[in-house]
Amino acid sequence: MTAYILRRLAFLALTVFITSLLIFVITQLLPGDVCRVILGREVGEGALEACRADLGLDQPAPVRYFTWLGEFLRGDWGSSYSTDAEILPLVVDRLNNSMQLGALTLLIAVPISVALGVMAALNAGRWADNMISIFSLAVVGLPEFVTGVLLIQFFGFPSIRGDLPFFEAVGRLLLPALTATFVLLAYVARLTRAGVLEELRQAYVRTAVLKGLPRRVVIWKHVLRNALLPTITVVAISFGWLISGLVVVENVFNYPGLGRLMVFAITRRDLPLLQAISLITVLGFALANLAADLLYAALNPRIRVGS
Amino acid sequence: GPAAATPAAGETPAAGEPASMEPQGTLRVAFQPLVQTDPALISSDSEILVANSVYDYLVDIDPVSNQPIPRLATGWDVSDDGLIYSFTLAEGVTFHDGSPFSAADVVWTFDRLRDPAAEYATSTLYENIASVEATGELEVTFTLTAPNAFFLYDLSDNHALVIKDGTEDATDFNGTGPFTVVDYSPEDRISLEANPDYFVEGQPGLANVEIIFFSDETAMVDALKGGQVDLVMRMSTPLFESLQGVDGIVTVDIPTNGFDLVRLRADRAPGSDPRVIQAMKLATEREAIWQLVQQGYGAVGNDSPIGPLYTAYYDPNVQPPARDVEAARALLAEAGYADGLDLTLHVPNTGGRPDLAAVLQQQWAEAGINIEISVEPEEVYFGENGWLEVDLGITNWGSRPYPQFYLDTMLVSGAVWNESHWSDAEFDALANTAGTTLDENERSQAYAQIQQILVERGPVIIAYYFPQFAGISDQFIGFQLEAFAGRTDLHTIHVAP
Amino acid sequence: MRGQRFFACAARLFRHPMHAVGTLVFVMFLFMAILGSLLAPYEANEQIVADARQGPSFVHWFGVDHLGRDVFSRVVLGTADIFALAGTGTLLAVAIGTSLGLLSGYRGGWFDEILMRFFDSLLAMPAMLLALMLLGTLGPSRRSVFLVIVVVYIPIVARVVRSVVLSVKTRAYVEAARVQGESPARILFREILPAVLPTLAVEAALRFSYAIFLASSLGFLGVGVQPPSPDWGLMVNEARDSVSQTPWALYFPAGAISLLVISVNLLADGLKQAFQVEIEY
Amino acid sequence: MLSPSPLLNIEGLNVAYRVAGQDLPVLREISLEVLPGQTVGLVGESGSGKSTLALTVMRQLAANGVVTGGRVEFDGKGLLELTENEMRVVWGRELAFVPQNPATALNPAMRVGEQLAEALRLYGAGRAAAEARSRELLEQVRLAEPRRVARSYPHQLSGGMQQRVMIALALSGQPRLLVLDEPTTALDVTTEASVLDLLREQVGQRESSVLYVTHNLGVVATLSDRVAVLYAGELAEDAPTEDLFRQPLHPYTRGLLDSVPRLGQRKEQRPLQGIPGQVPRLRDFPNACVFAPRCPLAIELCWKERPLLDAPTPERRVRCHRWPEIMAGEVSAHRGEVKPIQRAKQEVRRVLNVEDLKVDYPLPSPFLQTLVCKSPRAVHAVREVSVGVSSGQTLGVVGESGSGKSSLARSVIGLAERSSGRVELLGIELPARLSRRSREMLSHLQMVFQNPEEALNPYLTVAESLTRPLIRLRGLSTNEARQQVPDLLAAVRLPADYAQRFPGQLSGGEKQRVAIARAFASGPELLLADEPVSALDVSVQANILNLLAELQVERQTAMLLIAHDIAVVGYLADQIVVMYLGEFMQVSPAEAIFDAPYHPYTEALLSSVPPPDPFVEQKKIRLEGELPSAIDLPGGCPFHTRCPRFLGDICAQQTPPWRETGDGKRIFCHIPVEELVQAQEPVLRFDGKRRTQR
Ligand SMILES: Nc1ncnc2c1ncn2[C@@H]1O[C@H](COP(=O)(O)OP(=O)(O)OP(=O)(O)O)[C@@H](O)[C@H]1O
Ligand SMILES: Nc1ncnc2c1ncn2[C@@H]1O[C@H](COP(=O)(O)OP(=O)(O)OP(=O)(O)O)[C@@H](O)[C@H]1O
Ligand SMILES: [Mg+2]
Ligand SMILES: [Mg+2]
Repeated sequence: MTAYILRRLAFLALTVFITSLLIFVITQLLPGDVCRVILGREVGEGALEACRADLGLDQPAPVRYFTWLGEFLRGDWGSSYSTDAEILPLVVDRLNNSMQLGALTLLIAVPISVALGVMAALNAGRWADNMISIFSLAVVGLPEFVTGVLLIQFFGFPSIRGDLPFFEAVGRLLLPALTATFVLLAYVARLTRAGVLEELRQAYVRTAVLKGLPRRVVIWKHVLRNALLPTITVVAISFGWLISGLVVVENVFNYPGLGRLMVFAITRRDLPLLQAISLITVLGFALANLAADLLYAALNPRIRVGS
Repeated sequence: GPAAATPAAGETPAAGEPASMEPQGTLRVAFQPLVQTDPALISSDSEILVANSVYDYLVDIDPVSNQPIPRLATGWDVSDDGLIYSFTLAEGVTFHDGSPFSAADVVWTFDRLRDPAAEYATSTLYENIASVEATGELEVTFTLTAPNAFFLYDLSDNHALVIKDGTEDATDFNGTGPFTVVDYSPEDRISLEANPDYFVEGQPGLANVEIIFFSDETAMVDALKGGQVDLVMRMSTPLFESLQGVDGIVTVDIPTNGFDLVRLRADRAPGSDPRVIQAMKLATEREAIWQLVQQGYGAVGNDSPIGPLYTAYYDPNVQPPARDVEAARALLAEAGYADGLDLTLHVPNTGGRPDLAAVLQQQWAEAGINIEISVEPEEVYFGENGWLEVDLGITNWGSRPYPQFYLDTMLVSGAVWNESHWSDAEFDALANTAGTTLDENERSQAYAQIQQILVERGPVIIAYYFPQFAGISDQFIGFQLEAFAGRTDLHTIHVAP
Repeated sequence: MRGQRFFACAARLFRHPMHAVGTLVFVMFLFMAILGSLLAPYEANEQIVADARQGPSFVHWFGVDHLGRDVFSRVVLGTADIFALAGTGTLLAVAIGTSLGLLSGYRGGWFDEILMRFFDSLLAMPAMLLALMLLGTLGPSRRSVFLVIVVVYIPIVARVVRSVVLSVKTRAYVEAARVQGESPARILFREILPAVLPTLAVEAALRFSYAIFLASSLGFLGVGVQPPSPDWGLMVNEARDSVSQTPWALYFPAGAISLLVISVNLLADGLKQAFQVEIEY
Repeated sequence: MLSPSPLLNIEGLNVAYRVAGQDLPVLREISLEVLPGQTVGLVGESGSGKSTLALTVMRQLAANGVVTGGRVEFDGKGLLELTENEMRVVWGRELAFVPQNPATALNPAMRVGEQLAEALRLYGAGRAAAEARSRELLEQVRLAEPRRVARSYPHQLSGGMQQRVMIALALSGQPRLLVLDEPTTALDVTTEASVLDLLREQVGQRESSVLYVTHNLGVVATLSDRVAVLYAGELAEDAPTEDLFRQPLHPYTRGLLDSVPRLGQRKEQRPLQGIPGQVPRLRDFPNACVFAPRCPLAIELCWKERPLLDAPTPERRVRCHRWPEIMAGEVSAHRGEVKPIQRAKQEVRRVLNVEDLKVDYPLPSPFLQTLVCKSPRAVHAVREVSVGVSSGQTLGVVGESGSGKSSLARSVIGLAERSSGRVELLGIELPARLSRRSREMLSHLQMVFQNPEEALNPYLTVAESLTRPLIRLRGLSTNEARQQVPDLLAAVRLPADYAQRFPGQLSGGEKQRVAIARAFASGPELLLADEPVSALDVSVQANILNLLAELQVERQTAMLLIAHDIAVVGYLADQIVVMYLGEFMQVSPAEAIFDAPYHPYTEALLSSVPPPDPFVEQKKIRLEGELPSAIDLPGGCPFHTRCPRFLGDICAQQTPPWRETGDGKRIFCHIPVEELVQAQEPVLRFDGKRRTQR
């Protein structure tokens, strides 16, 4: 198990390293003159030159990459080109907001979708399954921007004030979270259903039934216990969906999260901000996956105890 | 001074007595995020709205009478030759950091703004100033090199906010204005608080202002409808229409001289051939555009920045030619584009501009002008100087109290924002006359000729003058929408009794 | 013989009523994409000034938007757009991804190792993040969105194909081909590829539905396809401003997105089932 | 006759599967009894409906299965009428089930002990009692270290151990009837033997009844009191074991018995006689004898009328029109004399020469390391073996799963890369890598694979598959190649119109024939056949074996035949090597393999195979423990960890010598030949009495 964790960690480090390179390469290709953005539309050439030297944009790319990575790792994320604000606290704050929204979304989406998936699988082919299938299908076709726009139509625009007490904060997050929930819901429910069906087909289920165990015990103790494992993976994969979905949701609801900050950074050609957001997102995504992997391993005796 | 023209007068939608003299209540305003915070660099409505709340101008322009009125300057004297202006400054004014305000701050501010080396937009505007001197603790004297009929209006330029003496980097919001900045969070919001030491009695009326940033007008209006913000200014016509009859919201619309300028670069192909812009003008059906994009709000345009609101200068007889697709085609063919002309039209994503682009694309296509539309966030369109570079673009120009501004910054040869890179000697001469003469008749005549020239050979198409829209919660009174939305004073707003 | 198989497989698509409906709706959209200009009574950007903001009627089935454009025509013509963008984007991604997956799975070794590490890293970025960064780089345009779809989906397709190749390449008939001295190209394309195709068809359908999502989301965010093209996501975004005046301009394109995505999902489900039988056969 | 009332009584049972709205009959009018304490074997080819029957009895028919008629009575009550709740008391306590694959039948996420205790608690034991009892049960099924096993998860146990756990589980409720569906099919012969021992012992002790499903006639002969033979969903014959083997009354039973090679049966003495044709598909049941299309004794009546289930004696039942004649000895289902297959006498030339061949599979290393260096750890599949084959000769290789048989063949043909050693074909060294081999080398070496389902590209027609080697290796044009297809098909006894078929339209046996035709198409000097018949039904298996032998002799091709079934190798090969953990234990002429002296491993192997004949007496030698890991190999003699004749340190530390025996064998063992001769008696003895084990 320790070896497994170490291997996963090394793997994660490598992936994130290559990804950081990719992020750097892509952002370096961004067209447009950063200094022009910083200084606005009304300054002259001389000021621009000085600004470029100031930002180290005249250095060769590899030097810039390693400087950037080194500073990033040391927690020195610099300040945003376009607003001059310190990036670290800004990103941390927005990350915090996004994580609140994401957490609430998962909190709604995962239990419901897993329950729906399990229910559908246990009633495969019967009306409950059909209803759930139709529901999740209908929901599959609703991109966040459609759901969001419709929800705003019906329920009005949610409060967007910061620093509210907990329950109010949850209330304010409810509509955006619901928007992000829908697609996730369908996706997780469908995969869970497939996973449980797969487990139900396994021979050990018949073994349990043939012991004479009540159906309830067979389902809870045997089937769900095993079906939980692939579900963990499904939920982990859905993080990616969630992150993508949140970008749209935060923009629809004007929610101060990382996704909106990201679109902001792109439209402003704000490289350091963009790089920081991308890297932190990748890191978060990777850590979430790692957590899921480890949870999977911890619950799966095949990995936990080896042979 | 010159008899001021009388353009857009704002309206006072919700009148009434303030609930109390103490500032109270929070106004939440939805607006685009800021790009610049240094008063010398600001340009967008939201930037100016913030600056106008945090700093003070020396002179303000009254939205109703359109006449210069005191702000930091309590009064002024103009010499007979129109070259020397001396101002008396308000007493007991302090900056937010507690330091007292004096004439030195005014000198510093205007010396900075007119410094040619800094290459600010105001550098050219204030070229005409020979010197700015503190002639007393609270007295400033401006000396001009030539008479300027609109000098007081120039002093009220959007950038001319007074900063503290010695400030190099003016991004720290240290003004004398009615509000102080509590918190600025670049893509989220800026929180303002009433300045308890503000020198005008009874102002500001609000204890707090939150300007919440939205990149998206629809979301702003949704938020207003949902009661999540209290004030939205500047929106597209359909959005404004959608606010009609919503409970608890007062809508305000005023005609303005603001316009969406369709302009073609004149210094290189294809625009270097004047027949091309002429063909475009012939291919354009202004009335239809106005109906579709503005739904009848505002006014139809006539390709000149001197709109009908400048009643003293506007010449209703000067009209662009009626739409004639065949003639347009013929002109294009003469210019060498018999097989059609392909161009990219750059458009900021706000207001009715994307719609204008869509309609133009359709109208022009019939004449063989094929445009591809690139809709860009406003901050991108202006952010990288793209708007000064591209061949074909649509730029929104806000409303100004006097027309000379447009000519001097947009159309005379070498003007800072001469985005069409147009140069016409006759036009330049007329513009100069209009700007410097102290004879009101001469000025009117010059403006009439200018309108004629622009219709005949100007590099721009102005299809309409847009209205200014706002929606505000009925919980507030004292809101007076300005034609240039960013210049709206937040400090006159109060909570309704 | 082969034709027969095709029909047998197609027949299986229609066995389940939901799959049949999905397939039919998809085919309908496909027809709309191909014959769009014949079906649409107006051009996409034709402005009928007099009819602007009219609701659905016999003349304008889906109503008219605030600029006087016929919504039905725009939705119909937008089909071709979405197919051209998401469809061909997916196809290209599938083609490239398949080639890389085939090669990587069959060759193994360092080529496989490096490619997979690279793809892992690409996949470590959520699709939207990668899309936004690329769009930031390339600037918003139809071509960029196309490229984004291709780049985002290549690694996913390659991984799926690779995993199938890994299981197929040890099958006896592939080994038989090897000991018969068949060239790697023939082995890849004649022996292995056909076995990958069923999985690929399902995967392509799924990818297509995600691509529709992605493209319209980007259109909505304003960083994708540019107005006034009748891109559905863009139409939803534009119609949002005037939803109180012309709600039909929002609901119809939104409905079209949903319907197409749902039908493609159903098609994918159907294909999965149809091919599973085929595979087990 | 006073027979006790049956514990299980199946009467006129009809079962169908509903596929695409259509009912496909699987079981038709099955009647069968199991008396208390009796073991009934249920045999039949794949697809004959054995599992369906077993599952119907267990009330575990697949969701699309429907009972369309008949009754199943257990102890007098109608099982099919019980509700699921009522069944819950029957399951485990009255009726227990052991499925084929123990690896999937145990819950992977639960400790084995808990899975047992859970059942025991259900049957009334307290928590502590259940734990104690589960350990007791594990001990009873002969699991060493029951405590450790109880704490293990299923994946930590070997297949044999898992199956023992399953048996313990089945026994835990003291059921009166055990239904076992091929419980040993997935196991190695040596493991199978000890599991069968265990079953016999436990069932004997408890006097439970058993319904034992298998396709292996040897197992039935060893274990059961009665045998029921199923064919295409019908009961063909049902008789006491001795009677059935002595005189089968149904031509199908006869065919089955003649299809299985006995230990020691050789192609040139007594060739096998498969059954032609194939089991009919579920849809097309005519109103006739289902076996008629394949029956050598079919007469007109058989095509017109479905025979009834008759009872020739009170003890026997048979469904055949012609049983009276068969019983009377007037006709026989023996096929007209099959001509013995000649073996190529003269040793013409050495085709293959393998010297010190070694095959290692590097273990997958943590990521990226493969880029930097080869992993130090590896599976040692084949360890420096040397052997040769001459033209027209067959070299047989036997050994348990994982012994390296396939690796040997695959490294010769180039599908696996050897790590060291030489492989020479006709005196020319073959490069290790397939891509380095010339076209000529490739054409001389061809292979027949184990699984016919995977042997042919499902997307190519038979003709396309067959022309490829001609085009690639013999350089023919497409047209020329096409003209050869009918000949190739004829050589494997397939009609020419099969050329246009796709593999999906062929039966397993037919696919394997096409695969053989393809392998012979390039005119190879050496044919490698890796388990060519192990995935096929016995009736088909015999035909394929004969086909291989005939083609080989006809074309003087050398053959390397790999099989885990020692009888199959014994039947076909001229020389046999016995492999264990990648090394040869014994090399011997085929005729001598069944005679002592043997290598102790060969001896154990022979004594583990259940002979398909209840009258053969077999010595009982069982291997203890598990097959060692091929990664960390034991030192000294690789077999020393499990050897019943283990001598001591010398075996554990020193590599044994090769010893020559008098009858042409070579044995890799520390025990001198003379001692072996003294200690060993023949494993198998035929004495006409029902088998006992010594
Ligand atoms: N759920 C099912 N639906 C349809 N057909 C089935 C189903 N299960 C089995 N069959 C078919 O029914 C026939 C009998 O199957 P069954 O598993 O009982 O045979 P078997 O004698 O046990 O064979 P084997 O030796 O391969 O286990 C086969 O043709 C099989 O393909
Ligand atoms: N490609 C491979 N990579 C790693 N290990 C392998 C590979 N192929 C076989 N092995 C291992 O090599 C050893 C010998 O395997 P091989 O397949 O040669 O045995 P076998 O005698 O043919 O067994 P079986 O009867 O099961 O076919 C086994 O331990 C097996 O797990
Ligand atoms: Mg079976
Ligand atoms: Mg093998």
